[in-house]
Amino acid sequence: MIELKDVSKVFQNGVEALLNINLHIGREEFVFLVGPSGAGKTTLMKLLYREESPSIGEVIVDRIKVNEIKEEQIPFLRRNIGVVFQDYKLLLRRTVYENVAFALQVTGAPRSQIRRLTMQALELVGMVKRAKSFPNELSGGEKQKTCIARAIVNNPPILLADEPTGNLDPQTSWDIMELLDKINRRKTTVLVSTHNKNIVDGMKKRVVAIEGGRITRDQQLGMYSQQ
Amino acid sequence: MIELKDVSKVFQNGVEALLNINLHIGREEFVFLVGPSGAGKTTLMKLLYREESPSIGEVIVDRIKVNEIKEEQIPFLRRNIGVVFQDYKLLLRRTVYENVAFALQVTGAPRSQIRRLTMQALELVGMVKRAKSFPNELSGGEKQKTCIARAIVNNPPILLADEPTGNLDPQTSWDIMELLDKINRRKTTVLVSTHNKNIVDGMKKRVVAIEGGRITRDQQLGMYSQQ
Amino acid sequence: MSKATDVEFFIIEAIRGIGRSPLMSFVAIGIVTVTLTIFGFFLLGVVNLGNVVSGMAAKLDLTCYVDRDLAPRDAAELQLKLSKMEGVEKVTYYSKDDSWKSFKQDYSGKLELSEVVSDNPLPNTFAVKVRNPEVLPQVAKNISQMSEIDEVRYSGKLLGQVKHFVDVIRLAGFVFVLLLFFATLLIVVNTIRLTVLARETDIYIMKLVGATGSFIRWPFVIEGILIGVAGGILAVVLLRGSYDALAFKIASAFPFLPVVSDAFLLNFIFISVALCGTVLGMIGGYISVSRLIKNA
Amino acid sequence: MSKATDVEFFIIEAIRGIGRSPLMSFVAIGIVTVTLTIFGFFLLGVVNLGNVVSGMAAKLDLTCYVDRDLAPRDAAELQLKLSKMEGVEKVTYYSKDDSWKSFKQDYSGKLELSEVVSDNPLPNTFAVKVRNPEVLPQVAKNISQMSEIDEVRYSGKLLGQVKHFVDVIRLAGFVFVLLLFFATLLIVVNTIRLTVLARETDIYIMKLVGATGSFIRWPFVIEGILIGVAGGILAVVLLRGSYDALAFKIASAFPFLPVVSDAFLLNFIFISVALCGTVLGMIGGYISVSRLIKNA
Ligand SMILES: Nc1ncnc2c1ncn2[C@@H]1O[C@H](COP(=O)(O)OP(=O)(O)OP(=O)(O)O)[C@@H](O)[C@H]1O
Ligand SMILES: Nc1ncnc2c1ncn2[C@@H]1O[C@H](COP(=O)(O)OP(=O)(O)OP(=O)(O)O)[C@@H](O)[C@H]1O
Ligand SMILES: [Mg+2]
Ligand SMILES: [Mg+2]
Repeated sequence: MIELKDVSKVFQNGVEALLNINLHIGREEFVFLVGPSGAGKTTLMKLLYREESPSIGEVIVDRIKVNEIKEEQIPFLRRNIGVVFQDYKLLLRRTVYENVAFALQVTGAPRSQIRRLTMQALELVGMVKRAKSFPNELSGGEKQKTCIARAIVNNPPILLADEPTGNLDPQTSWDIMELLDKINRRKTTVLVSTHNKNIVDGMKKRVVAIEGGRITRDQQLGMYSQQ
Repeated sequence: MIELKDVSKVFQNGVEALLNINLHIGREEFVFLVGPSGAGKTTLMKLLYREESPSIGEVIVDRIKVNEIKEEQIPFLRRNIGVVFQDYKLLLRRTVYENVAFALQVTGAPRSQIRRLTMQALELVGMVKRAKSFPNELSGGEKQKTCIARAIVNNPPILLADEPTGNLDPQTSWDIMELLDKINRRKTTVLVSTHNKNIVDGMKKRVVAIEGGRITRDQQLGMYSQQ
Repeated sequence: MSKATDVEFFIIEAIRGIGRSPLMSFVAIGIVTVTLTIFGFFLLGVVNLGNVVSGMAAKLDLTCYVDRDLAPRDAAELQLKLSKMEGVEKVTYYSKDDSWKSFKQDYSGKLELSEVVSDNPLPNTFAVKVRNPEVLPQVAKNISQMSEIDEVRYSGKLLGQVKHFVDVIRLAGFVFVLLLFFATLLIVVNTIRLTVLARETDIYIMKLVGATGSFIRWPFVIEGILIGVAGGILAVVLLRGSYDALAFKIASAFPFLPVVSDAFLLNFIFISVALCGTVLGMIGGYISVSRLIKNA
Repeated sequence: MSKATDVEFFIIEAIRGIGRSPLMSFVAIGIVTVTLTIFGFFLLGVVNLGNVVSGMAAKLDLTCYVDRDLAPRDAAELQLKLSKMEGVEKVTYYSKDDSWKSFKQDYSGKLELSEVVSDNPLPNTFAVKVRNPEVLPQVAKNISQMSEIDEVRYSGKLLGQVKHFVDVIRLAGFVFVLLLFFATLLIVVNTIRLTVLARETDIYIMKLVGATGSFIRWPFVIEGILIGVAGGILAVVLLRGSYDALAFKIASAFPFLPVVSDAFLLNFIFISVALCGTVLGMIGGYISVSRLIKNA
């Protein structure tokens, strides 16, 4: 489903965020991406939905060479990839409901469906009560939940979650992880970047560790740290 | 140093974020503020530096009635309170160095001092290498570190850290906590809101738990959860 | 791409876009209003100047002399004949007796002409007003070929000057209105661009969650149109009000200045101004968002 | 509050502020330039109109008649005396012989006057041009009291009309320039406000980390001034270039129109336009940031 071949990413300011990455993630897999701050986790995800392009190498998502598609194709690629952004990226002038609904709106879904799916997603993350709030009226965790709801609302075949529990309490974090697991079992490929040791250790999934832009470990049923 | 007397905060949309809060934090104390998402932790902190005003009750910081001071006095209050914002609040058009230096600049510090103190703060959080980067060129953890550097740069008597390790890996989180502890031992009052169970349990400090806007627990040498 | 639900969504989005940053929208509408008002004043000014010039030109007339005595009936017949000629607007007849009387009056005190000249030496005169200065030479030629008329005179030099003046005023007015149109375009487009630039982040996020360029663009274009329409209508209200007041003032202060009050022409100008606002708003929305869509 | 290091910081901040959002700044400068250019054209237009009107007024003169024969020496003496009177600009002498000659020429063909009138019936004439139309009645009175002069004439009605016209043009010009000034103010202030509004978040964050209102305000005010100065200078460059070209065109097309070319007056206008830009920019920066500082 996801494949990176000899990918490197050097930013304009000279930072080598990714170096010679080779990674294959199969259909319907659940993978944790771990590593210290600045390791390159977010950058790797950005390559998948073409927010960034690799300096060298090839990025393939769902048999499409992401780094080669035309500008006009990008929106359609992105509709197949739900993303929980590390910094939420909510539209500040829209309510929680509108933010989530927007991801369906762009696909041209009919109105009744938009309403049903949006409420369903808000239900799943427990944000129905805050549906009419604007982002600046939300707590940190509530913003994060909204972002998660938006990522899953159109039931995409691929879900990228970048530090989805950074602002959530342990209980809610577990709830979210169970949600992601359930989504994964419904045949969605899930890639989660996280610093949450307890969760990684408890979930017993494949763990890809990255450090200084290089993959240092790739382990089935892995833990947050080596061993 | 910090005192809240019968404080309640009801937002315009009717959300009761804080209810009848009574809290005293002494000079040079180190306190963890814990509680689920939306409990009111951030709102409590916002009252201290007058980003929000209480609906009823009295907020006293360093013998000043914060809810009664005049508009013109607010900047001077804020210079005595270093804040690590949950959502960083970095100036996007300024580099890491400039963001940190700005907190000194506003106090009218001489240039040589600005330079020295800024570099020192960046050193402490390990961001010297990224000093010339703009916020959108930083990883999530790097933004968080920058925000921490800005909060401590002018050595304020009070430090509020709202979820300061949400985007940091466990090792860096511990380093930051040790830094906060060191700052606390240098006679700074420190209030940290966090969801990080491991850290709260490991630090053995006073823990104030808040839930649904009410204080549910206030415990010396406390743990993240009851018992 | 644009289904009915989309269209509805775009329009609602546009209206809410204005509602979400009302201050910016008001400021933008204000700038558009002011700019279009200035533009409208220019248009009205040019039209009025054209009117004044035509008025001047209209005062140019031919003078036709008939030396022999004319019976009133013959004179009336000739007057009718002249007034039926092509390009002629009006013919006024001054009999030789009338002319002599007014001549004597003009020179009374200075020159006791009646004392020395007993017989009236002046000819009968027809003053012929033409419809527009261009046809003057042709009309003069036609009249001079009539056997009844002894001589035709008109000021060729003055005519040339007036014609030249009319041409230059027309050209200058055209060029100026064109320049002002571009200035207006620049201001309106850039004003809307400024409001769009402020939402750079929004556009970026929209693209990240899978919105196509046109999906993002439409609401902005519609918002631009709404701003343009609002500015245009306000400008027309301002123009109408002040023009009516001003025209009345000028007309009563200078009865000799021909102020344009042709309802059709004025409405045409007002509608043009409002449409200008609309089109400029649309262009503004389109251009400004295009750049951001490309970059994001 | 504003120490030397602060001032330096503010200026550097302002320059970098422009550098940080160059597109917005360019757009803002563009709008300011266009608006000030239109304003400048209006100023130039009003000044020129005033000049034309003064020109018209200057053509108003007194006619003084002396019936008796005048020896050339006496005439010259009288001419000198008249020209030394207060308010008098120029005196031209037409002897009765000259007048008679031109009269006969005017009426040649029409009236063989010389055949019937042998003796010249016309008086000697002094045409007196006054410095400005206001003093005309007084000068006329003074001259009519001179024993050498038999009669003084001037067109009171025309004078009244011209005076009225001058007054109205002056008032209208003043009002129009004032209105346009406010329109310019509105556009410039709001343009800068738009650029500031786009940085609402920045201002909010600055306040959160302890910046005082004035600390935040200064860089924006300076940025406004820089935008205003840039726009003002560009407008002056545009105005200079096009005015020189235009003035030349008009002067050669209509030699009778008095185009203003007084370097001092023109420079005064140009400097005014540039200063306007500066002041408006300053006001724009100040007003727009004030509101945000209050709200944040
Ligand atoms: N747009 C950019 N321009 C320049 N450098 C960048 C850019 N984006 C990221 N970087 C750098 O690339 C490195 C990897 O960043 P990335 O965001 O992928 O880290 P991360 O693993 O997600 O870290 P974190 O856990 O803190 O979010 C960092 O050192 C960062 O400073
Ligand atoms: N400006 C606001 N307007 C309206 N409601 C608000 C506003 N700010 C916060 N709230 C609401 O107040 C409640 C408390 O928010 P607060 O940010 O204090 O929570 P928190 O304890 O910091 O949560 P988290 O751990 O998720 O950051 C939340 O339910 C939130 O939706
Ligand atoms: Mg990251
Ligand atoms: Mg919070």
